Amino acid sequence: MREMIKMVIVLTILATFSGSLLAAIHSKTKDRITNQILKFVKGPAIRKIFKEASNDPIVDRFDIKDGDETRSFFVGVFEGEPRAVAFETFGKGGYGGEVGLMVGIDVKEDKVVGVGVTTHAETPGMGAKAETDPSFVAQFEDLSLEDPFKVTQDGGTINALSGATLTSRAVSLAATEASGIYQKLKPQIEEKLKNFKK
Amino acid sequence: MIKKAFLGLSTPQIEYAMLPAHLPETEKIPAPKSITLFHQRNDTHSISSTLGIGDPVKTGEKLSLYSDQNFYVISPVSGTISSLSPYTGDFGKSYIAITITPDGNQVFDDTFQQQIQNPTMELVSGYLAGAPGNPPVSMLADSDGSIKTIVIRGLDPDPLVATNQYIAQSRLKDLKKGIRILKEVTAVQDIIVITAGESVQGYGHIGAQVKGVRPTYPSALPHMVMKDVLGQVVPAGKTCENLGVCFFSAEAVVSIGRAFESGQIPTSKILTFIKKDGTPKIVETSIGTPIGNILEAFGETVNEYDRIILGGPMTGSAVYALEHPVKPDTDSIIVLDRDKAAYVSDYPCINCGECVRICPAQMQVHMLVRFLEANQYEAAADSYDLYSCIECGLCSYVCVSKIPIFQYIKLAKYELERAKTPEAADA
Amino acid sequence: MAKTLTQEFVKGLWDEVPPFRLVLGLCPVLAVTKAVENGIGMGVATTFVLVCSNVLVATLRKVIPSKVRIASYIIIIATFVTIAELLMQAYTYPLFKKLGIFIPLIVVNCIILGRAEAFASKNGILRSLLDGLGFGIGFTLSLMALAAVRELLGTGDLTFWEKPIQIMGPWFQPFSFMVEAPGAFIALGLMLCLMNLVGKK
Amino acid sequence: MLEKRDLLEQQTPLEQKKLIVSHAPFYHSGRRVTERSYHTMLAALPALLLGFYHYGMPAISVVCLSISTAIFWELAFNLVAKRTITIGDGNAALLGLLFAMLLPATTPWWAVITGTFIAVVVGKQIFGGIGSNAFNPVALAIAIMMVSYKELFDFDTALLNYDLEFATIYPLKAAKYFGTASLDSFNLVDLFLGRQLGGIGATFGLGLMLGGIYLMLRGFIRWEISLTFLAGVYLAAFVFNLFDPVRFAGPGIHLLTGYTLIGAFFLATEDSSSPVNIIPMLVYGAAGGIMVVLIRNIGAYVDGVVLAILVINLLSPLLDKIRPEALGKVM
Repeated sequence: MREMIKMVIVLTILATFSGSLLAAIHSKTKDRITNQILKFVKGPAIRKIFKEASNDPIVDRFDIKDGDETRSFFVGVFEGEPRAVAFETFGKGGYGGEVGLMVGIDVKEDKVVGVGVTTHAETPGMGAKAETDPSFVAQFEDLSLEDPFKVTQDGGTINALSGATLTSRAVSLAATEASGIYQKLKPQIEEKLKNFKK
Repeated sequence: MIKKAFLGLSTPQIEYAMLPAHLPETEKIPAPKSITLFHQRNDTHSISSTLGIGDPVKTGEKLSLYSDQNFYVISPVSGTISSLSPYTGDFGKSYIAITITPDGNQVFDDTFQQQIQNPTMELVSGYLAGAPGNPPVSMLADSDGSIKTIVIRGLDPDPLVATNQYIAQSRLKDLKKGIRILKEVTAVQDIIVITAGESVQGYGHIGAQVKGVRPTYPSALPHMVMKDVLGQVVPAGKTCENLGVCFFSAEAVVSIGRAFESGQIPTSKILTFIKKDGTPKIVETSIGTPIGNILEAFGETVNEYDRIILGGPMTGSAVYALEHPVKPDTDSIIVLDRDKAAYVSDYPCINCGECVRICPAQMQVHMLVRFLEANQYEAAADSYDLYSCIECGLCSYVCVSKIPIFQYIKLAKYELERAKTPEAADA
Repeated sequence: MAKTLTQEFVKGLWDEVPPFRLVLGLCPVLAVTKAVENGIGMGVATTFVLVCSNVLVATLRKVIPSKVRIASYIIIIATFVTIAELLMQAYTYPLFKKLGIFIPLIVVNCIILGRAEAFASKNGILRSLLDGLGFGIGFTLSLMALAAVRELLGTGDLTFWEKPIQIMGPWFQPFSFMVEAPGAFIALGLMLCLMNLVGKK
Repeated sequence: MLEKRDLLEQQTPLEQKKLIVSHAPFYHSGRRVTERSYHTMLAALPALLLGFYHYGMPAISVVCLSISTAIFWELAFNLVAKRTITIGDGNAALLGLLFAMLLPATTPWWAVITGTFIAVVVGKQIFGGIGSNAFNPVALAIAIMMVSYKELFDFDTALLNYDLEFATIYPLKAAKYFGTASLDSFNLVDLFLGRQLGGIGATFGLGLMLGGIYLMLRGFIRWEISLTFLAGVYLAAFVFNLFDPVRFAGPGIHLLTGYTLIGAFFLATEDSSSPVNIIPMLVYGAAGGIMVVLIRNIGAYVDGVVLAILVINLLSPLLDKIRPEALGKVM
């Protein structure tokens, strides 16, 4: 019985110690990690989408509360005015789980500026091509938000990557979701953009 | 050496030696200066004092070293015992070699003759176990009637050897008598004579069925005869005797027949002698004659590293000295030039599968040999059917890596047997 | 146990160097050695976890009841692995991204649990520290060596901190098989063979 | 050998002749590994000669370099590993020859040397030498080289500078990327007579077939493997062709182009990596043939023969579990 109690106590103390240590380190590094992710994951995707932007979209960002979630929007300034935003959505049903997609939307014309895959766990050489093959994401460019984002197999216009229909479908889903979120939050986004002008 | 045919699609056919329709006379070898007999040895028993160096022996006398054991040899000559020495044969069997110097007279021992009027199993097993052809009479005597069939081999199991074929064709009268005696003493009625396929005819009423087998090796090996003629498959690890079948060579039956015909235990052995150039000779000589004498009679010279093979080319064994005597079961002597002999090598198995395709027991020899090379005898027996082997030697014959597969198999069986004995003793 | 402190440190560098002599911890060895940089990153992370867990296990060795020792070790190791992961995410994000899943997998690396169980739970803090450090450095050097071979043959370059340094001349035809997964096995096999040749007594 | 015997003879008195005690059987079929190697090389000769005729000096130098370096690697490994020197069995030379036969004539020297190193050392010796290799060493070497240096095996560019009397397009590549319509310029007889681009010794269908038939008749390779391999290719290609004649070439094209024939007769039949029982051999060959067409038609590679052979090599030990029951087996 004594041994039993000792075991429980030791394990509890260890676990508590471990938990608090981790919590401390997590809170210390949280901001840095967010920055790092912005810099290395979302950054390249956003820059690819806003190639011709005159500002740094990563610095110029604002948050909007969407229900329980807080979404970051990155602003792209074109020809002197902030006319596009980019934000990340996730499409379910990829071969290796969710596929993260950065979607840039032209606020004036309600059309897609461009998309870029951020996070994924797809098979290298097959689904992972969604991130590396520019011709795949280029298909989304200039598509109107009215259009359905669907692969050709599902009756849409996006040609799926060969051998990676699941990944392509997940990317399309993410784009569709982005379109939904955009339409829902459009008033707030416009509000924020207006403020941004100042 | 029999080469593989140029076209390799068919498996190599090793044909049995076939005697011409007109049988040649045997060539007789004169009596040698000394005779050596191998008496089975048993370390746990003391040698009886009845037999010693310098003792006189008569032709046909039964010599027995142990008073309480049923081992004996029959002296083929009259003379005196000149030496008794231990001798170790293949696979650790030990013997006492009894050497007799003949005195030139033929004084017959008549103990056997007095009893031939009523042949019994005791009489046969008590006097004829060492007769030419080595009749397995002690096995018959010990079997308690479980032997239901006797198969007489009128065809030698090994290629090149024609001894029993010769005897079966030339000594029909004695064969018939022998079969009659066998039936009388054992009460076995089912007796089958095996001959090569086309020579089934010509045996007339010899009191037994005559069956032919294909005249290619290994169809005259006991296991193949069991399968092809009797339609019985010997389970792995069992012997033909376990199934109630006893194998006799034709010579053994003829010896029994002749012994009861003439009243004298036959002591002259017929064997096939293959000269270095490959010429076969049918030779008749006394049991115990040194091999050297036979070679001398044919003017054969032996060089360093030549081989003298007792038994056939596929299953026989080589001896190291020309003094080795002719034993009752020495059906052939082959003189093999060192350049013609098959040397083995330590080259690894290349998995060509020749052995698997030629194996009459359908064993996975290529896997088996890998286990045997690593001394994994138990595993070889468990997973790769070591005990299914019928010991024909064809795997070694075809092996392109010249691996001594046949020897590995025999060694493995011997080692497993040896490992089993202490276990049994412990239990 | 008559080993000096120096010997405790040195044994992990050559005599018992984990992947080559003990053939332990092969999962990261095979997976991350595509570039020298990855090898170093993985090695340093493992060393960090190994040293910390060894020291902590040695400190607590008298407190931990033997029945729950493995569970305790796992808690300790997992804590340090998570710390390593967080730190790498915060300070060396590109490297973290390349090593990916293999950083959390350090938890199941048998070298660490092996040292905790076989050494740290029976020895003092200083010895355990040196032991962990020795093994960690040995492991890092092995990863570097293997990664160097693979990267050099596979691409002709050696990568340090995101900067590929061209080693082979322009005549070199990169043998890209070596940076593929089967190449890892062959390279490891050849290295093991070499180690056996060199270290034969 | 002779001197040693003479010496012994002098030392032993003549009366005590030493006889050799060896064990049965005292006969041997006379077939040796060496014979297998050299006859296989002989059978490869017709196809090789046409390659020499088409591609001239560069082809000859590739073959010579390949054979000599293969022997060199084997010797070097034997010496380093302190094993018996095994170059005498001809297997290294055979590997070198077969490897060269699959290469385009313009292969650079370093690629040949690297390839023979992979074939002999990685493919064969580190597994324990002849008979222990799980994969066909030549197929392994070609596969690894193909993964590493894709451009070397692009026959169109490799053989660009040749002025040959036939169309200098690699038929399989044309079929894969431009559809079967691009194959109209080929007729099967031309392909069969080697009037196509490809490896030095891999294009001459007639020569390879003659060599293969010779080897089968002599019993050096097994007809079960070769014929089912070809049958597998034919049937699978036929089925594909039936469904989409525009995308997938017909069975004749698949049989006579690429490495199909050399694969069927010289690679898939390699002793140590192929099964030995009859049914496994049939399955092994057929699986290989079907795999070839699958890789060619829907896989990422232009020619799948070496990869297909590596896959069936893996199957081989499993297939050999299908075996006849041993005589008198006690269950």
